[in-house]
Amino acid sequence: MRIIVQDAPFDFGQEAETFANGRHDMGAIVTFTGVVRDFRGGGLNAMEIEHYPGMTQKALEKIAEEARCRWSLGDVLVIHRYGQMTPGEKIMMVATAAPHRKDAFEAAEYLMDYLKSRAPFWKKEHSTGGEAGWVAAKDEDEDALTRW
Amino acid sequence: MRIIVQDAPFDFGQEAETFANGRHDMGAIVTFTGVVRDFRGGGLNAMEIEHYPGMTQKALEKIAEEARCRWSLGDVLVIHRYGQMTPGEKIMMVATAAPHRKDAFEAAEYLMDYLKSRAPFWKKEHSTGGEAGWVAAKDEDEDALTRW
Amino acid sequence: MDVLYFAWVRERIGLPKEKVTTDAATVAELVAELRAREERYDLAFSDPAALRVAVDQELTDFDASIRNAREVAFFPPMTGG
Amino acid sequence: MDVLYFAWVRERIGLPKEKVTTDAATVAELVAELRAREERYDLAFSDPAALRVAVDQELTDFDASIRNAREVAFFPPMTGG
Repeated sequence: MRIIVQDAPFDFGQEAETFANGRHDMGAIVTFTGVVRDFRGGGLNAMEIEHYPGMTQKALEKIAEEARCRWSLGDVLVIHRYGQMTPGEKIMMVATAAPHRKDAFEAAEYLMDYLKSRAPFWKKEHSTGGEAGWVAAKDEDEDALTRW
Repeated sequence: MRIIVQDAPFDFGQEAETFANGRHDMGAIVTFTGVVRDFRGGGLNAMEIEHYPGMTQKALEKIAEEARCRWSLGDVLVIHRYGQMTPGEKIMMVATAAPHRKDAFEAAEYLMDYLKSRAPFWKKEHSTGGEAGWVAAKDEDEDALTRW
Repeated sequence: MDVLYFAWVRERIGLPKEKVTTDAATVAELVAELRAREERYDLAFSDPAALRVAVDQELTDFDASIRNAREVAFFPPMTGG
Repeated sequence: MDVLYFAWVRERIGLPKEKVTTDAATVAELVAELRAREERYDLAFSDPAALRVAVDQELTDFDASIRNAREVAFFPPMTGG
């Protein structure tokens, strides 16, 4: 299990490849990657992510441990960045390895649902016009937790 | 959309990286990779995959097109190998890109469920002891289709 | 028309593909004709519920018409992914 | 104890962290004390339903005890991922 919180970009392809390699007992690997999305038609200059340094790593570890309790998993990877990013940059990724695809998919979705609303990250959007605003949490993200 | 059927190995990390890059309008990328799994405690020498050359590409395209109709997707990738593989080798991958994570996850699971039971591939396991047997389709794989 | 066999159907019948001239109107009629030929066919088709069929490379069922079909393929349930 | 503020809570109060000496027994009592201090605190805490709290880096709620707490953090609902 690797949980990484960093401001530097990460190499998605390399991380996915490394995670997927050399496991002869895991038949299913799922990855999710979140990308900074531009506003419809452009206009996003940068995405800024603030986090709570003392708490972030622990919160992510707790979520990943919970996933390992609920599903039969061989391995879990979580990478989440903070700081300034531009459209197209990768914000974060999770990866799960399991003997069966159902476990790998469900665990990855669980990690994402909890990471969205229970890990201490906050997004701020900076528009090309110079305005900036904190991204509001969505009711649907809170609702997503009720399925687990 | 790329649908690839080949006997050669594919570079998962490179394919994932290429798929995920340069899309400023897609916030969510999901990949699934299937790996040849050894029998519990070893004993699998090789996995052989037979397919129906005239039909395979068309069947995969149809499944991918159906996914694009059902979910809001920016892109879909399917790579599936045939021929001889050893434990740890990657058999196939799918990738989906969508504005939102729910679409990317659901579409990837849909692709996998249909690809398992509706694309003309057949797996044969060759044990280290020299025995060989066709992998039987699982009822749960057929049942998985009923949720869509 | 071409008749194709895959996986253990191919192994039981002993060939991957053959030309068949038939008046059969449906897949089921073709199966009946093939079963009457030889024991290896009879054996391969003994449990139709364990088989799948594609006519001209589209999955279908045993009631399907094969009039004007160019290619009929028989195989066990698929196990891709 | 250390009191931390994140995202727009930090911006409204105007600082990320401060030392607070308090007899408050719960998060809610601490919030009442802070609101009574100055308008910027009152404004930042005006809608408690829009806020989340962590005591010693564990998510909790406004009824939670802060006796012996070393660190209390206030922030809006999280938006990771």
